[in-house]
Amino acid sequence: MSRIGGVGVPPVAENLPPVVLKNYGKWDTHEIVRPGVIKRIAETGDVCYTVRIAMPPSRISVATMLEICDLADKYCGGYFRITQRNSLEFVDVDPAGINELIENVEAMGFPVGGTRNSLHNIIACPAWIHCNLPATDSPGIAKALGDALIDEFRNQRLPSWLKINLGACANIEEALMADIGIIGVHRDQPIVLEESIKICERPTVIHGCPTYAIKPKGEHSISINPEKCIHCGACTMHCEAILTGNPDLDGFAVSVGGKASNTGRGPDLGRVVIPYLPNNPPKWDEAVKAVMQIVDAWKEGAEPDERMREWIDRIGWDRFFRKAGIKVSLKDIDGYIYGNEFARSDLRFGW
Amino acid sequence: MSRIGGVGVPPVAENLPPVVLKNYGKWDTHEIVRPGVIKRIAETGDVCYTVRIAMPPSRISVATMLEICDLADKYCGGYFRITQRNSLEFVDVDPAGINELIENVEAMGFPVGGTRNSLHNIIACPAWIHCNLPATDSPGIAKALGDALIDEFRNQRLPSWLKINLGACANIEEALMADIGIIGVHRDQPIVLEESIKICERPTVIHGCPTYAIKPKGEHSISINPEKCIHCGACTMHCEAILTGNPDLDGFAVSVGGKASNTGRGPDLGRVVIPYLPNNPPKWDEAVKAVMQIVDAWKEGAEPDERMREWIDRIGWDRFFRKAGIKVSLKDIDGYIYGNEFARSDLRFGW
Amino acid sequence: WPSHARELKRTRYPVMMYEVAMTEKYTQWGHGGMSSVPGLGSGAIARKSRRPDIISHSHLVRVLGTPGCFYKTSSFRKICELAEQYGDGSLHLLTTNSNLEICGLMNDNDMRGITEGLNSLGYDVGSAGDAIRNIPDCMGPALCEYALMDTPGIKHFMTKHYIDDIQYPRFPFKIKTKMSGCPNECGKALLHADIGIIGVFRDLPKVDNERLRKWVSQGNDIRTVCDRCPTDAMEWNNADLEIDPDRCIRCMYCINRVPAIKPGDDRGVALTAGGKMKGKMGPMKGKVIFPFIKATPPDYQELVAAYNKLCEVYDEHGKKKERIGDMIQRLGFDTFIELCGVEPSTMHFSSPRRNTFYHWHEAELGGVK
Amino acid sequence: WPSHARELKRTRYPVMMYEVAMTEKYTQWGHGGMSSVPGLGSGAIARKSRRPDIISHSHLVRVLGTPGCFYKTSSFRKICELAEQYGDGSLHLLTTNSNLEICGLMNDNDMRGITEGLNSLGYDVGSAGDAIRNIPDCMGPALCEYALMDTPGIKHFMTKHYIDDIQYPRFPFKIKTKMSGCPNECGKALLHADIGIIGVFRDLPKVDNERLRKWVSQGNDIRTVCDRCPTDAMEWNNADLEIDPDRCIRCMYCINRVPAIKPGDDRGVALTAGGKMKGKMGPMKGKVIFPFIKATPPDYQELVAAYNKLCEVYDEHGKKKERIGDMIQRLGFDTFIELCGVEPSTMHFSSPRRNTFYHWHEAELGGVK
Ligand code: SRM
Ligand code: SRM
Ligand code: SRM
Ligand code: SRM
Ligand code: SF4
Ligand code: SF4
Ligand code: SF4
Ligand code: SF4
Ligand code: SF4
Ligand code: SF4
Ligand code: SF4
Ligand code: SF4
Repeated sequence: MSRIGGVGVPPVAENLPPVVLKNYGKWDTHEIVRPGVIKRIAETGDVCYTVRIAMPPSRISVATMLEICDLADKYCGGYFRITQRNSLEFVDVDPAGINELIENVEAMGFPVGGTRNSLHNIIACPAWIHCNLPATDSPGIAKALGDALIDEFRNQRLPSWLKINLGACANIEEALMADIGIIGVHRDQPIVLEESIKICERPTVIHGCPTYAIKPKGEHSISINPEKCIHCGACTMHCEAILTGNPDLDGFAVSVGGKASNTGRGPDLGRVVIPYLPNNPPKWDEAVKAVMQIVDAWKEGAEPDERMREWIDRIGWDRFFRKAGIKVSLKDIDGYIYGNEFARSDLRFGW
Repeated sequence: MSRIGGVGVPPVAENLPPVVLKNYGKWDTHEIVRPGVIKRIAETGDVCYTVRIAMPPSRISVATMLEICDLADKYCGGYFRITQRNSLEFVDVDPAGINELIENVEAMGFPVGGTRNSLHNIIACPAWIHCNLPATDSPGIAKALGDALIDEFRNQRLPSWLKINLGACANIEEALMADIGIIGVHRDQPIVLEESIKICERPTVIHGCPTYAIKPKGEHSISINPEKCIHCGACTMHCEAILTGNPDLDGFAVSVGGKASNTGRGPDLGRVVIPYLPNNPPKWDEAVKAVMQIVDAWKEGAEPDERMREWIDRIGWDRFFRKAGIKVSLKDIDGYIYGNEFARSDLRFGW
Repeated sequence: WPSHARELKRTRYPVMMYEVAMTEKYTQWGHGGMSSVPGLGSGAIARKSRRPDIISHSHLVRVLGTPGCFYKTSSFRKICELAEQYGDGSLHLLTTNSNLEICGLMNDNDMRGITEGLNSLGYDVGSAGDAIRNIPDCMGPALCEYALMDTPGIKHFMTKHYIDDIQYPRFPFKIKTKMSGCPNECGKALLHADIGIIGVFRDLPKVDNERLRKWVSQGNDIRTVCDRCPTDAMEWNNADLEIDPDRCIRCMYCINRVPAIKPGDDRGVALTAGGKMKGKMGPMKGKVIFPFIKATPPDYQELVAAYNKLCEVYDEHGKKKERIGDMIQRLGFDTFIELCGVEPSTMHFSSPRRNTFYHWHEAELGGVK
Repeated sequence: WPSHARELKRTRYPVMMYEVAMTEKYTQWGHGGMSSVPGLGSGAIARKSRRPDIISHSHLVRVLGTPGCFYKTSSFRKICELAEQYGDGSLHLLTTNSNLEICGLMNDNDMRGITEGLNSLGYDVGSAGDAIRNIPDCMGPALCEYALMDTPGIKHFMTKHYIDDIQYPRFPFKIKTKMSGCPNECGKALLHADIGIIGVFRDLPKVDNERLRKWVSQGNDIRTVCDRCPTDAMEWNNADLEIDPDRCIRCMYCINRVPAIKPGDDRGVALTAGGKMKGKMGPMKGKVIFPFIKATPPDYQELVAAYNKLCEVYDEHGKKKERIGDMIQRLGFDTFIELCGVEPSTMHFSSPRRNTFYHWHEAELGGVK
């Protein structure tokens, strides 16, 4: 076979619009002309308009992308980019055509917005669309949340940015990186298919278990200690003959307060505040309700420019749970490895 | 043998001066009349003066205590108390006699002060006076530091309270409870006296080692893995035949920023900033120099009412090390159990 | 600064032992540790010497400190007599756990003799070994305006109530209990006691605005106090002070600074567990287990029940020479809360968990398999 | 909100698989995972089905995202053609690691065919298995005024430089590398990349006071910005803005809010390690290893040296399926810093250690035994 690969990625310049290439590293400032539309001004005086749209969770069709390419060709010389949150941005849009472009994409069902103090694009993993490990359906919930919050995407009237991420199992926990996160939670104990078990790499499965719940059994098989298993799914990753997931038990947890930037109180991972809610497609009422409760409490309580986490740090977790109307459960208390560091070691109670 | 013990402690009232008994729970406010002298005023209008003196580290003679009793009889109806920092307070001193009392105790060599924004009494363990585990001599260093800082005990001109605690080995670490702490540090590997080893409780010794450095050896003995030992001394506690300590290697570490109260940023343990300094009796120059550097930096940088830790939290550790003139060492980086939580996970650098 | 060396010279303590240590840079004392007064399970520290040529050994007895650590000279002089009679005339006054140690005893009879002497004065010994140790308390209501609980009263009650556990070691390792009358924590209870008992209040600080206006008019500075409130909860409009119930965390600061601000009336105690300085995992802060319970004389039911619960869980789950804090880390803090039968609350964490690594018991799953 | 279901219906994706999942509340897909394009060690995800009656399997190929994730329609249309020809016409655009996944491939030939097609367009595949994964970058200097490093440039350089490690897995577990051009962290590099590369500056933010005055006179609010500076480092006297070098922590906030304030000129990159979301010990933040190094084209020597060092230490000390973060926890962060040969600094900790539990090597003791 002739060697393939070894190519890498196209040169930086290849996919950049001329104005971007010309002003590379020379940008001076930007304005948000309207939600979703950013005007960037370079030291040279050149300007570059970008128009941002929300994207469907996890999958898009070639057909649709070709329509988007048509729009890009028509309104911005054929350049777009995908953001770090998987929004799509038309780059270097001709100011004259901006409104028309917006009408067209909106007509296609793609809302324009997601800049600054708005709900930004929602990140979701494939889950039921293509994965074997999901405990819930990220795309389904993402769509439900997007519908419920679409006005917040089109407007910039929130206290600060609002980012929502979804991962349908413990693997990705992308959720912990966002102001609000949804994490798939398995609650069953993995089943071992005795007949096919021999094919799996037993040592990897055994030492891959975070709680050492797995013991070798017989020639090829393993046994799982039901008291120790934390349903993380690692074993099922490594062995085809170990299955996890149960329609009646699967569901998701809700986390809040993830933040990556170094402003305010700096970066930190989110915290799990609701350990479990049941799967309820296609409307996902429990997910929508929980998220709305949290968003409303934040809208009501936060100061301008205050991210979810900064608001919580200011008022304290005592009040956050009260204001968001969340009942504390034993599972909110961390007992895992660093658990102790999260235990309360002061008397500064917010009764 | 007839049973002894079972008595408990004398009733609360027995050792209280009448005014204290009468106003028990009725105190309304207090003033510091002068450093070391606190005037407490009760709702009833009654007042109670206390005069506080520093105490010698760890040991005091009956002879001296009897002289102090004489003073108590003469100036305050025969009542005194020992504080939570082991200062001695004459309780309910007749205001008329306060100056005379102060002259007398000062003449006896007991400085009056240690209230509010002053150096408070220094806490030290017995170490070389009576213990077998010390890596340094708490009383010796305490005396040296007290002499160097005695004016700060007699005055209230520091930004806030200054508490200094000393423990001569890892056992007590009382140090971590104080604004500045000194902790004895062994650096040798414990020696095993093969001949007498049989008497020790081997299982306790082995599972008592925090780093699992101890393995059983032969019938009764044990062997210590030199790479794993962290010189904590636990094994020597549990077995007479294991000795630690080496005159040429022993010394002490310096910690800063312990605080128990819930004000400001709340309670937290101190942090070790200097992992090792050599023992140098009787002047203990290294200890005095290190402590003075830290105190001076704090005096210069802190806002009024700002404890050591609050000052450090405000300026950040980057600047603390610079201002205190302390060089960072690999041992300042925590690798022990919670180490990860103390690693830097932000880019908020104070260059 | 008062000199320990000078003090030792005024006693029969073998000063040579200390002087040689100074020149050798090494202690001259040998193995020792928690020991017991004959007839008791605890109460003494035995200490051997490495220099039999100077002295063979020297023991000490731990006398439980008085409530609030108050002493009247009449009884203290008697204690001194005993120290002269049985010991070398040196005292450790006080230890960091508020015991009074009488040092330089040479044999069992002396230890027993001194204990009998102390008992007859109404004093007692104990607090060594794997027992409940002496229970230090701040002066509390005896002298302090901030006291939210009767620390000396409770010290007296607890010592009597638990005297057998103080004098007869029976736990996996020592249990140090410390008390502070309020969150100012003069007793340093939370940070390094196996069990901490601290006075707390739940309602807001009480502001006497009239008194406050007077205080301000006397030239006192309320603004700075407001600025230094950690949660920015204080609003002063030059006439009245408002404390925001949504912000105040009862840290005590304003109360400490302003006579016109007093702690609230809804008072109780918080129990913490797991603080310690060494053990296997090193220094650990205590953790809030019972955020608010009532401490009501004469029998302090709720307090005793909670305290017993902590001791029971430790007794049952602690391994030999494992401090409570290390046990909690081994079991998991969530498990420990469950074992204590406490209703989980936000008061139990500085932040909720950072992962979904929790175990679901079958019972929680409504029978689904 | 844009619907994924609608999109799937516009492709040859077996929609039944998703619809059944919705009614059964359970995925219909079977085992799968990191797989490889024939002739390559990596680049694909194989996926079996639990419903052979609907579809037997369905693989996908991971196309490495472009620098800054910019696309021009001319080449993107060609990629679409390949997706139509070889796949089911559905795309994952983009993954959270900025790959473009072409989905619905049925066999090895298709995977190989599509890869050849992509190669001929100058695109490539990879980023699966225990390899260096695709290296996402923020748009950086291409569109952003804050960029402190050339993220797209470095993405292009690194991808070429490490292409073999991206296409041929050889590490204990995956290595995810993410880049942000500045501490605003649009790339979320520190929090959850095994290796994070973030642009930083060491001197102070630059204030153009004239421009600032103009900005303020236009009715912009500098006071609030000063108030929200996390370290209170900004002093505005209505004419000039002073930034206190003893307080500023280069958090970017004022720069983000005020056009007249720009990042300083002493620029470089920080390398972090150990961020991840799962692994054995669960979610962990990345840790600063190299606080400041230079990233200088064309060969980025310092950056490559530091990056190699991290990979080497991982390669040598990591256990199978152990993420870098878990390895660091196992080895101890201090040990890891030592292994990386980095000079310890305050930039390495949020706080110094809380115990004296450190080991002294014989070498450190000057020969004394
Ligand atoms: C396009 C994008 C970078 C890319 O290469 O794709 C981007 C673009 C910009 N970011 Fe960002 N950020 C982008 C993802 C992020 C992320 C990552 C994420 O959201 O998953 C973060 C970290 C989020 C977090 O902290 O959790 C991020 C944190 C920031 C911040 C810091 C915000 C803060 O909390 O302090 C700024 C500074 C600011 O404007 O306040 C910023 C500023 C900006 C600016 C203003 C930079 C500039 O001068 O152009 C850009 C427009 C902001 C806006 O959307 O209104 N960008 N930005 C990403 C757009 C994502 C999207 O589609 O919505
Ligand atoms: C006598 C004593 C209690 C006892 O039962 O023995 C005591 C007495 C008082 N303390 Fe205390 N504290 C005493 C040890 C402590 C300790 C423990 C220690 O120092 O080891 C602490 C915790 C220290 C820490 O946080 O690290 C302590 C933290 C406080 C605080 C909180 C300080 C802060 O940082 O916010 C206050 C409130 C205040 O006055 O600001 C306080 C307030 C007070 C007041 C004003 C209470 C009152 O109304 O009488 C007393 C006089 C203070 C003074 O010394 O100027 N006391 N106080 C202890 C005297 C120790 C000594 O000899 O110096
Ligand atoms: C006298 C005293 C130091 C002082 O001057 O204050 C002291 C003295 C000794 N301690 Fe302690 N500890 C003393 C307070 C402390 C404290 C501080 C406190 O209680 O507030 C601690 C740290 C807090 C804690 O408990 O974690 C402390 C942690 C230890 C340890 C470590 C226990 C552990 O967690 O591993 C040991 C070793 C042991 O018990 O196995 C120890 C052992 C010892 C021994 C008995 C060592 C021995 O067996 O040779 C020391 C006897 C010295 C002597 O012969 O005079 N001492 N010891 C304190 C007596 C308190 C009391 O009245 O009971
Ligand atoms: C497509 C994607 C989700 C998405 O829509 O964004 C994804 C999809 C899968 N991830 Fe992931 N991961 C994806 C980003 C992530 C992230 C987020 C990120 O990279 O920013 C994480 C958390 C960050 C991290 O790495 O810790 C993540 C942590 C995992 C893990 C956990 C690894 C571990 O630490 O234990 C696994 C399991 C494994 O690799 O053993 C995993 C495994 C998988 C597998 C391959 C599961 C499998 O083998 O069946 C999923 C394939 C789904 C499918 O068939 O479509 N995925 N995965 C992302 C592809 C990124 C890429 O282009 O390479
Ligand atoms: S997060 Fe879990 S469910 Fe979602 S794609 Fe990754 S592995 Fe599959
Ligand atoms: S699911 Fe996770 S915890 Fe449970 S057995 Fe498998 S690997 Fe272990
Ligand atoms: S701290 Fe160490 S040296 Fe000091 S008395 Fe306690 S055990 Fe002995
Ligand atoms: S000194 Fe401590 S670490 Fe070293 S062997 Fe003894 S118990 Fe273990
Ligand atoms: S802890 Fe509180 S009550 Fe006790 S003395 Fe200190 S301030 Fe007073
Ligand atoms: S108690 Fe503390 S938090 Fe509450 S108002 Fe007073 S200073 Fe503020
Ligand atoms: S990380 Fe910094 S440089 Fe990159 S896009 Fe975000 S703001 Fe711009
Ligand atoms: S960069 Fe951050 S810390 Fe520095 S002055 Fe600006 S806002 Fe303040």
